[in-house]
Amino acid sequence: MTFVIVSLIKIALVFAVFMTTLAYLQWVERKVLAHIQSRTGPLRVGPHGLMQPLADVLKLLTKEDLLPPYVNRFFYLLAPFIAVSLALITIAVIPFGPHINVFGISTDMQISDINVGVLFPLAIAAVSVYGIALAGWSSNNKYSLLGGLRSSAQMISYELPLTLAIVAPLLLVNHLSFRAIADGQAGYYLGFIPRWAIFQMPFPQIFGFLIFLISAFAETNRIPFDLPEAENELVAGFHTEYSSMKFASFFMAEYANIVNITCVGTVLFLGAWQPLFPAPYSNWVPPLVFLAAGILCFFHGLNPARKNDQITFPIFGVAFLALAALFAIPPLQFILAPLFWFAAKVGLLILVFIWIRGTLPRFRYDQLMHFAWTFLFPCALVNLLLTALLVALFPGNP
Amino acid sequence: MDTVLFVICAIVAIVCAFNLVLQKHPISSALSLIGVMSSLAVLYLLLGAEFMAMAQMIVYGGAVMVLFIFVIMLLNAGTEKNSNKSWFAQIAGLPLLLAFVAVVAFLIRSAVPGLKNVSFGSWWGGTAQNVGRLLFTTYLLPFEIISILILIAILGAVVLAQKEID
Amino acid sequence: MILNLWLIPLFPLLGFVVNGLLGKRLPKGAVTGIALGSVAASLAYVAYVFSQLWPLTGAHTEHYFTWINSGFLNVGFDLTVDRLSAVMLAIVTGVGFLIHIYATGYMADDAGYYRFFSYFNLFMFFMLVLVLASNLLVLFVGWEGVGLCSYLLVGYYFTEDFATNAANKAFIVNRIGDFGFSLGMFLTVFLFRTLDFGKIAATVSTMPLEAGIGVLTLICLLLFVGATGKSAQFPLYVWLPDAMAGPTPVSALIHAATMVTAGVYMVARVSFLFSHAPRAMEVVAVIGLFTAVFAATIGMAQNDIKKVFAYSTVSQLGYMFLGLGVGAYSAGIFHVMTHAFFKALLFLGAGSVIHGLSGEQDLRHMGGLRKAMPITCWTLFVASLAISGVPGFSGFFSKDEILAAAYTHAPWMFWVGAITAGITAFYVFRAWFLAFFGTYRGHHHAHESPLAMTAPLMILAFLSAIGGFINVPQWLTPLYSSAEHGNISVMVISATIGLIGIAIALFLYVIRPALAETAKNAAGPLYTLVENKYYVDEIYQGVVVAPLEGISRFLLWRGVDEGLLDSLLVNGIGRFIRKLGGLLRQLQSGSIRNYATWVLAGSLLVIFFIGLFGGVR
Amino acid sequence: MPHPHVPLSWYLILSAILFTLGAAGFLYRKSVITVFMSIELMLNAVNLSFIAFSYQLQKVDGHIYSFFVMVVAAAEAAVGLAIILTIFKNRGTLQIDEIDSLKL
Repeated sequence: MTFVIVSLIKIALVFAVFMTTLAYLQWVERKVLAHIQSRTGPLRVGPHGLMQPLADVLKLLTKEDLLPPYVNRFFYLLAPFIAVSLALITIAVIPFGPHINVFGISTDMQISDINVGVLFPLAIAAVSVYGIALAGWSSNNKYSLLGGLRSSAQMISYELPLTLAIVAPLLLVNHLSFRAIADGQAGYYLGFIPRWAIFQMPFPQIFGFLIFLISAFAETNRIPFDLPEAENELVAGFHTEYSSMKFASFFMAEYANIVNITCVGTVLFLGAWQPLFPAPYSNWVPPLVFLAAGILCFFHGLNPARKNDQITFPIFGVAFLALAALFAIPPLQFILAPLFWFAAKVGLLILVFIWIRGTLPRFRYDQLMHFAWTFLFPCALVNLLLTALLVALFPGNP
Repeated sequence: MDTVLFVICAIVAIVCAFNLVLQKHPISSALSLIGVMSSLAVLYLLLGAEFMAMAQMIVYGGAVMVLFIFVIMLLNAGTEKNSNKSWFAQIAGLPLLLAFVAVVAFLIRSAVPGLKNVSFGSWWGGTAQNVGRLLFTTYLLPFEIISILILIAILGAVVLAQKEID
Repeated sequence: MILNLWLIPLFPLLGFVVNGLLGKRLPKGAVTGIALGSVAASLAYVAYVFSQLWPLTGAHTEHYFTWINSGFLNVGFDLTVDRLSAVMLAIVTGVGFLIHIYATGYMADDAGYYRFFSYFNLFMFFMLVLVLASNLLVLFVGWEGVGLCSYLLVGYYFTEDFATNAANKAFIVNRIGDFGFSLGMFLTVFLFRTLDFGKIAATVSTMPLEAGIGVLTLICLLLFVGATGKSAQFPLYVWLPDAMAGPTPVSALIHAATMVTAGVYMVARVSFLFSHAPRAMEVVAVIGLFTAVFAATIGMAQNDIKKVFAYSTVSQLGYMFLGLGVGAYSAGIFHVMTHAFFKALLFLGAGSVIHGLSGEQDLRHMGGLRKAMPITCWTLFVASLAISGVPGFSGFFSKDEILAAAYTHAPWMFWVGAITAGITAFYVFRAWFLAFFGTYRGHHHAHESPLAMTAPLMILAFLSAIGGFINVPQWLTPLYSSAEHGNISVMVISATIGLIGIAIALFLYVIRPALAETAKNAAGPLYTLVENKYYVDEIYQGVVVAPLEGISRFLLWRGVDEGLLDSLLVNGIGRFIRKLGGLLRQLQSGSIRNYATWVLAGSLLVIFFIGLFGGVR
Repeated sequence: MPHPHVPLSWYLILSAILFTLGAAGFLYRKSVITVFMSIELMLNAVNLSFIAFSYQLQKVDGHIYSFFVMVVAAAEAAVGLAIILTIFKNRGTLQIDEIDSLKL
């Protein structure tokens, strides 16, 4: 019975965090993009536009939900549902932290750990094509259809390098369950080089990671691979005909996919929650970071750029200091530190996503395919073969 | 718990299969087929074939059916027209089918002895390790042959699809 | 020690494959290179093998794979080298190589150059297999193979009627012989349960000498029938003269030096059988002797230079069989070798003459060529001396061996043989004189042949001059109890008779050419009889071919085939099937769904019955 | 918590039903693509029975077989769809009853 309850609690927690993340991810993206383009980004709603996501959600909810007469209704309604639900499922197998004991209940920081965990996101990704494809087809509109076709073709093409890139680290840790993989990357070479997959002997997975990242962009239809919704070519691609909440769900699905894939990448390549350097010191990193953040906030509060900064920044500062204090409490560290590291890595990857979006132009369609099949796929293959060879040569991998 | 899951999945599968047969539009058939496959994947899990379940989703649910959907969209295949050809199939089909399922069901019930009872988690044989080990030892030759076969199939598909019609 | 004997025949085979497949595209030089190279390679390899096996007292056998393994019969693909096959190997590769060189000159401006040489190489391959074979079946493979090549090469000018007819004749006549050969093999299997020479020999040695006519004799006779076919002995010799339709190198290589001696070789190979069947030996000797005389007499009256030599070949082969028959196997093989030298030389010379006269073969249109083509002339002279058994030349020794053996066996055989020697000398020199002396009676411009042709001539001339001093009989002593060595009287007599023959020829065709005519007329009907080869072909035509044709045409073809098989069986079945198909055709609606329904019904039935008979358990 | 058991025969019968439905699709559908999908359905049904039996025998071999079936099905789908494309290009129809030139 406890199992069920604990699971429910965990699900609730994860869901809440996940949703807020999704909501604020968009805010973060807009902010970062703005700063890349030396703008200020959303600033009106709430301090530093912090209330922007809420406003957006309200807007989308309250917009007229129109249903074009010429669409194939059933599929038209089904598509966004498929997209968003599949996007939200994947998080269930992601481990955020080690095995813990709280109040005598021992459990994983993970909703469920299945033996073939790694295959799960792949399976979901394989099916989640239908969301977009159906959306494109059912809206009965040539732009949407093109978008749908493009996206399904693109996803199929980029699933191969993605999968091959994922397989390589599996060879190193020799297990399919996410938790086992994360544990397999614990420890350090020479006491300071972490044994994450990208550093792990006998064949560090740096190339594998790069291939994974690139295919991840494609899988999530991000720039430079966002052809399915290339505005200037096909209006908005597969979701041209969608409005209000249905549009929002596509939107959410996209961000959810980003989070999922970055989480997977973190677990597979960046050693999940394993800290950058050994435990006793690494536990003091979060407090220091938050301390620094707090101090920075106070500094900005003291010499404000705008009028209301002198109120908001100190508040942030206090919040950060509180966080620092929280992380400084030893009994909590063993729970919070892993979460911090995990979040840090994921956040970093997401920043990379945004950064790329702010930097690169879009591919042309033939270039996209050409790149996938004639460059990325062979690279992934070679990487895999090399890994396999070296693992075979040095079985007891040091 | 098991029974509930099984019944749900079985019903979903059968309903989807019926839908496949009854729907007039290829896309709906394809979707229902995907439904069948997904529920089958769950059933595989119940039978302790976790790897197969995932493979089912990836290969069938992913690759194969996406191909189908893709082709349907590409050809923009509409709903099918009725044709009164092949009357024989129309007439003799249904009784034959019924007889078939009846006979098979009867055989399973009566003739197949000592069937186990399935309880979830009582046997985890189908882990990736086991399957892989067997695949690369006992069944290595078939495996290689199959891989060559699929390579040839890919080439054939490319050739066929590229061929210009004159 | 493994010497990979299979390499010896392999090279020519490769040559054949390359030339046969790509020859058309390859430049002529390349074709020549491949053809000669392959033969040269096997020649070199043969030399290497000898150097390894020297002094080759025993037999060196190599087993490569089991070809047939059924019941008690186990035939392996084995090759063997002993002193006998060594001699043959040397002849085949050596003389073969020379003739290849010659052919490059002779066939120089022929359209089917590559075709010719691919056939030639193929022939070499089969001949080498035949020689190396260590059991009857492998030998038979080579045997049939060379037959095939002979067919191909005789019919080389396949656009000409006479060539194709000759080819067919050669092939068919050989079939008769091979029929006997196969029967012999069957009997051998039946009797010895093996085809391996070694095993048979072992078994035979334990058997008693067969006084009457028993299985052994039968086997020997049947095998000998094969030999008569291949080696053109009476009554199956008829194909050889016609086989001259092929290019002259072919006549030299196949129909003088190598293939036709296959029969002799085969008999020598299975000598252990023959020596246990005296009756068979008797038959061999008589047939050989008869053929020798018979062919020699025909040879006297031929005007086609190649025909003359063809008949001389037949009679020389007769000599060899005489040798074998009287138990002087080594002498027979000895004669095979010397004959290979001088007869090849004769043919090549003839070829050179023909080449020089651009295709003229009739002796009556030659003459006085001594000036025009000196090398050909004098090399031919050497050959003629050799064949006429003039003391010191190769032919003398071998023939003497045979005659001596014949004398000890039965004096009358010796006398007949000696007379034949005289006749031989006469017609060979007749041909030579007619060709090179007197005045030129033709109208072509005669010219000497290129070096590619004359060089082999000279080499062969040298060989046929000194070839006699290679003491083959002694070399073969480990295999055959050495034949008794010639007593002086025999030598003297045969030599003198030979010289007399030469003298007559000289008298009739150089000193008093007119006399030849008068002699011819004096002979009258006899001459015409001889000139027409005793009408043997016509007799065969009448006695064998025509009735056979009649039976096949009217009884078998019209009656059985058309009447019974075609109308009743073939068409009847066809009609029945069509009727049946007409019924089933209704099912072929072309509608896949119907087919599927049928499949479903069938599977249902199957499952039903499985269930009915509890097949599930 | 306690697991009430499910008899394996249910799985088999389910697979039988699915197979029959696949056959029905083959017999009664008129679009080539759908017929092809029915074939896939039949294959799936067979896979299910394979895996059920391998549970019965507690051996993994059944999984291997169904794995092979899957791969072959994938190959078949690739080629088959290519063929369907070609048919459509050549005849401009996907009606299975109009593709009946293979008869006398």
